Amino acid sequence: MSDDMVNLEVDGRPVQARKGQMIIEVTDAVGAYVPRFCYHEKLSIAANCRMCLVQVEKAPKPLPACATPVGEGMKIFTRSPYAIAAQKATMEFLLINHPLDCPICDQGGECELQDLAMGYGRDVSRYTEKKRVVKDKDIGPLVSTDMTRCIHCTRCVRFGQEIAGIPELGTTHRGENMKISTYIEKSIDHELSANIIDLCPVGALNNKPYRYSARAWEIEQRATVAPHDCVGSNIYAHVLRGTVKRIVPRPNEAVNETWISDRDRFSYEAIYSADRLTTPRVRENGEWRDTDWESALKLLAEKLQAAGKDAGILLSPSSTTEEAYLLAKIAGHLGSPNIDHRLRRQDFSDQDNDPEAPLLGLEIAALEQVDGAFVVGSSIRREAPILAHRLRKAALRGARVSFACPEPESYHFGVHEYLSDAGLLTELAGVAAAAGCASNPSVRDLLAGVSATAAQQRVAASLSEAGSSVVLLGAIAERHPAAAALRTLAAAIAGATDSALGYVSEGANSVGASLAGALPHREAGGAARGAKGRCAAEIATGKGPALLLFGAEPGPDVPAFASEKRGYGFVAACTPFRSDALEASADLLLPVGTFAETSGTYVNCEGRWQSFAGVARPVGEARPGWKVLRVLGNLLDAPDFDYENSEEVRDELSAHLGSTPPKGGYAGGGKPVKAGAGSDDARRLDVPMYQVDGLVRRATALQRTPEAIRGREGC
Amino acid sequence: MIGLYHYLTISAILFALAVAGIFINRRNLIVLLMCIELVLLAVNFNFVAFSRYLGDETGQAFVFFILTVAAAEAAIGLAILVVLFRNRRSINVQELDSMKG
Amino acid sequence: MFQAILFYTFAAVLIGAAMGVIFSRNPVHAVMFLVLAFFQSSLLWLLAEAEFLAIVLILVYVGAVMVLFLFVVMMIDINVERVQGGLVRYAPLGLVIAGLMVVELVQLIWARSRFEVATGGFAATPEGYSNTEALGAILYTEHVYAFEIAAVILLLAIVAAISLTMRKREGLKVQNITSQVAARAKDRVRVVKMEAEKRQ
Amino acid sequence: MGSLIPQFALDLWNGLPVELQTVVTHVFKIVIVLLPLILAVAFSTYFERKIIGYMQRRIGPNRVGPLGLGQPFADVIKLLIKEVVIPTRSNRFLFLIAPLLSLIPAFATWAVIPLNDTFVIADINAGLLYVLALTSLGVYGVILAGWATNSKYAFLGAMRSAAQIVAYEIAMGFALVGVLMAGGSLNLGDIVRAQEGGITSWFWLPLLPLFVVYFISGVAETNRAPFDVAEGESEIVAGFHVEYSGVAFALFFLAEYANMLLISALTSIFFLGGWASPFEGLTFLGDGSFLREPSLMWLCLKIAFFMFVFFWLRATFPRYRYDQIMRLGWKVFIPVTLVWIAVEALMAWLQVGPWAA
Amino acid sequence: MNTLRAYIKTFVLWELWQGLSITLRNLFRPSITVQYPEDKTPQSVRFRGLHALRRYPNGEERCIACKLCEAVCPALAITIESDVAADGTRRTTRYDIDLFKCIYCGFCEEACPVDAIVETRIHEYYMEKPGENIMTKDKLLAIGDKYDAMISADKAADARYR
Repeated sequence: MSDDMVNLEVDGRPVQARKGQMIIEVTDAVGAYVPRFCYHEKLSIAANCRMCLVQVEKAPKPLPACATPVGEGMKIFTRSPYAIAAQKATMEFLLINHPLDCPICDQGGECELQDLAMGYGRDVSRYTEKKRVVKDKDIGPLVSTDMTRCIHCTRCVRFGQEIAGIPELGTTHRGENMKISTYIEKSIDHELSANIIDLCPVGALNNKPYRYSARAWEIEQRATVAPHDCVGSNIYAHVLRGTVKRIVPRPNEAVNETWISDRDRFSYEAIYSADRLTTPRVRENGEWRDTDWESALKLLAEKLQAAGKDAGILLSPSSTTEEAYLLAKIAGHLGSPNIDHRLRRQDFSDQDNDPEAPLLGLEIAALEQVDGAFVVGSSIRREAPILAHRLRKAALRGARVSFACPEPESYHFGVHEYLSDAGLLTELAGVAAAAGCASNPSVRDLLAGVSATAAQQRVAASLSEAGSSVVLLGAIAERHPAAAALRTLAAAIAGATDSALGYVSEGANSVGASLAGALPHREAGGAARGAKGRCAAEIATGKGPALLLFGAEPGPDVPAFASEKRGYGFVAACTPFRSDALEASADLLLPVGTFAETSGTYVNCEGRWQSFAGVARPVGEARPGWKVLRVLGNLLDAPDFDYENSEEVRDELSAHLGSTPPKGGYAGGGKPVKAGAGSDDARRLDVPMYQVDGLVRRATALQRTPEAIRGREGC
Repeated sequence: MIGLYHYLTISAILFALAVAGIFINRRNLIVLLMCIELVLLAVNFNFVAFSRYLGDETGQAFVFFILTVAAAEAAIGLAILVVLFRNRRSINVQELDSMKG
Repeated sequence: MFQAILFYTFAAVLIGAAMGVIFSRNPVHAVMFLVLAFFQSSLLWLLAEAEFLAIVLILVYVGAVMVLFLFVVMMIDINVERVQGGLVRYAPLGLVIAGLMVVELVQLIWARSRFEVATGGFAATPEGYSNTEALGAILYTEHVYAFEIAAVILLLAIVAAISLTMRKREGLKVQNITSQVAARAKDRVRVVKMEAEKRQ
Repeated sequence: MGSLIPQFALDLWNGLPVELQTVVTHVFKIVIVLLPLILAVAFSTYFERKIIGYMQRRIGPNRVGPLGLGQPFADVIKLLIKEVVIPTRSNRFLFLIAPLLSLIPAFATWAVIPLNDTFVIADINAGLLYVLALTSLGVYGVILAGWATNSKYAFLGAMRSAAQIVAYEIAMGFALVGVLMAGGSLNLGDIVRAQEGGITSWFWLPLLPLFVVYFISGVAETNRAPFDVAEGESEIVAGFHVEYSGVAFALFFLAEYANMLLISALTSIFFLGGWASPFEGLTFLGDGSFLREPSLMWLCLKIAFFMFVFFWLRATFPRYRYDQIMRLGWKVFIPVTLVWIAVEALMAWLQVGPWAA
Repeated sequence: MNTLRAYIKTFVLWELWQGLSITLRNLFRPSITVQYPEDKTPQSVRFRGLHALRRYPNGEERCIACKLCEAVCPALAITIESDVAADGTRRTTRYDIDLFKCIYCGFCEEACPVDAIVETRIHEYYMEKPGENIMTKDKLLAIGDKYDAMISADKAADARYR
């Protein structure tokens, strides 16, 4: 027994605890529940609700369990008449101004105040004076407010200060006049801000799109995975009679802790958008008409069969691993290597040096433990808000986090250096020079005549001095016309400073798609293809007999493929949504399920395989993508296509991959790489946060946020 | 005038049909039993006809006894059939070739 | 004339029914044809003024024996196709033999009738003659032993049939109704006096 | 009488061949018996509902016509215009013939039942045997209906019912042996005549056990409560006639009530002196009193009494369990009748009771 | 002696006669039938018959779509969908009661915080076509409007016992 342990008693049971722990942590650990409102594990201690009062022997008054450190020999009574009387008294005060409008409150049924009032509330109120009424605030399209219900636990305020880093909400006035509000009339704007909905223990802050549409008790909670960024946040879909009503986070300390981004939370609205494709549609003589699955798939199979090795397949990086694998298998059966998921990439010159999968290089949870980080070409707050949160935690710990990015972005922590004055390539070359990479043969040409500025030297120093450090390449770096040179430089910096090299990849499943072999130059498992196919940009701009778009929309998702540039005889699209661009360019539309309607697997940026089942009833005649592809495979007479469920597809792929984890990092070396031409026009390279995929683009509430409006105006 | 010969003819036809039935339905034990009942009926016809022809009731007394014995025979025959079916799941005469029960 | 019409009608139906018995694929139909045949026979015997036997034929055969047949046919689950499979195969042989027998017997009968004088009907019964009474008279006098033996044979048949088909089933629980009816509450329920437990 | 019929009609009648005359008179007699019989069946359904209703302190049918007297006709019309549903895979011919097979014996038996001293359709010597033979035919309707329906419930009901009918027929037969020993004849008219001499000389007294056994067996034979396991609705829905509807069902219904009337009539004839008056020996009623005269009225009253008992039993007793029904039939009634036949033989030998010549 | 008595009782069918005498006695007692459409037995104000949705006197729907009735319904007969109304209040967009599923337990009435759903005393109703067993919101509101006086009177009569 070490010195920093103390002995104490909880309800007569002897317990050991670390010094400095609060009573409530100890009681939680032994399973003695103490009621609480303001206390939250992830937030600082405020002790302002006073609900957690417990009796401590020899203490003259009941003590708040959340704010009282344990002491040697302490005797704590959580259920003694004394403690209960204190808790009941607190509850009576809390309920004085609470409106008791549970029947119309969305929190009803999952409300902490309601639950505790069942145990600690009085039957009849003794309060006869006037109740306080607080005017509601309009704090944006995501969070609805009923501030009269607020009990001033300040969880939301602390979330803004401590987690989001931007104090959006605060308290004004004192005593009975105390109010929670934005200081000036404005929307809350942070990419994680909707987490205050989950934090609010009463119905003061609620989910606005979900407002009044379902009750907690009639909802089924089904686990799934968010489809918008490479983190793969764990979420629960709350489903009522087969339709998704809302999304809440599924706590997973290794991935998303208890937070999810607003994008993951509200994108479900798109599932029921008016743009949803409900039946297979075919264009005949320029006219669109509905058709049935059988004839649609037959037509597609016919066209693909005829195209053979000239068929092209483009899939969204947010497709599930199973879909990617089946598409790769179909491509293999057709003999066509023309399959790609890297839709927005421009520079494919050193794609052979691509890693097996664009991994993060370290675990997501380890990101908050680094001492130095250099994020290259990524507006990471928008690309992967959860990763940004991890970096913020690292920075708050003292890590030096630097950025090199053409897109100006404000960070909610102390940024070590922000390199954006010169072009991305120049800045990176400077850092590389400062890190002492001049002797590295692969970057020798790039560093010729480059001298580091002071800022660049500080960045290099922050990496080389750090105990553990990471260089992260973001989406802008990947989309950059000189991506190959950028990556070579980053790899050189990482090598010279003993840092990990990682990718913040596009979409939810770039890693899975790469592993599944949805690449023109590699098969599933990483083996090089005998005949190299055309890469995404070439497919999009090229000509051929047939093209299959899977989950990707021409225009926003495949910028290079627009209707007027169309060089394909037949274009089919498996997509959940219709769009004008699709209808202009495609000949056949097949409705596939969104992430909520299909089962599948996402492999996130740390290589974690997260499988999920379909949570909602498919809209219209939409069918899960893997099923559509399975039937397509059968129609093409492809061998071994008799899958009963998506697990069989996944297991086949994982058996194919073997047990060794895929390698990330950089596979090149030695060979010098030329810098490609092109500028880092941030406007062109950056994809606004709420434009990344078809779901987000159609999520109405998200599209009304200031961020989305800014993004649209920026475009 | 309907008389002895008419009845004898009926009896003959009935008898022949019954015998034919035994040949035709040589697989189904139940129908075999029914054919035997038909044979007995034909015999009874003869007895009744001759009894009436001769004005002697002894013939009818014989019919009475034949009826009695035939009923007994049917009862026991059916009982055996039921036991047989219970043991062998079949009443096909051609399958009943084992001496062991 | 009237009698002749009835006779030929009944005879035709009788022969048709007999054909039905031997050609039916469904054993239940065969049984029903046999019932019809017995009915027609009974009617023919009535025509011949053998009233008692006619009614007894119905009573014994139609009312009892054929019901037994019907029971057995319905209760045992016969595979009709398999059992009746040989019908077509054996039909020609059976019919040839039957035809031969009919021709021979009828020839015999009509050949005899050609030479016999008495081709007319049956002897008329005297006034006040009761077929039942007459039959009873000889049964209980001349044939009383045979009658008793017939009774014993019937008894034997009952005993035999029951003992053949009786099936001892294991674990069958049988009620004793007499004891159930005779049961009274005071025989079955015993009120036990117990000390009340002390309060802890 | 003769003067009421015009001469030319009599001439026409006498001009007909004898055979035709016989046929016409018989048809006329049959109609005379059958029409009231069918009417009685219709109204016995009405009285059954009324009586059971009153016994359960209800009213019974009272909506159609005055006192609900139109109810039977409403029922008949309803049944007539309903569709006869023939189940698929049933044996169509047997399915349709089965109701007739159960109805015909019930009506045909009336041929030998004497309604008074002179009126009987067919006065045959072996009347009792005829009754036995025809009542034993009723089982065909039941068993074929159950089998032809091709339904397990119907088949189970038919099997139960057939086994029950056969079992109770034996007890009935033995009871009738006692009756013919006492009556000394197989002719029903003679049996009634043998009971002349007032209520005490009817056979119910010396043959009391046989009387009870006969009537209860009759209840069982007609599948009436409490012996109605054949249609035990709690177990096998409605027994052998589950799938019957409309007219086909009406025929079964008709057959059941005709059988009840038949059993009542037979019990009256065998044990209660048929058309004989119960007050025959009572001189104080006056000489010419119709109460002392034997007449059709007495038979009808007796039949009505037994019909009432049928309804009374139905209102009183819960349904027998099937194995207990069989036990009652085979193990109680048959021994009782056998014993009483022996006792009767003893009485005949000792010249007591009806044999006290 | 007892055995003998039991035997005698068995043979004279004593218990059967007892039963028969009961039914025979009742044959002569007056019947207690109520001639239904003309005469009706008195009805409690708490009688639970056909459902109705009520309004406030100013015509506003009482129902606030709290879905407590749906939750409490033991027969799962109630289906509610709700949304934000034009005036920002919580309202039902669908309120269906399946009368075939409903067991008329009255729990919905008890659960309702605003006395919106009530069971009226109407029990003489019928359906002619499939689907008519589903009482939609419009039908329920119409019943509530039509029988508002009766419902209010019943509520008032029952109020002092609640």
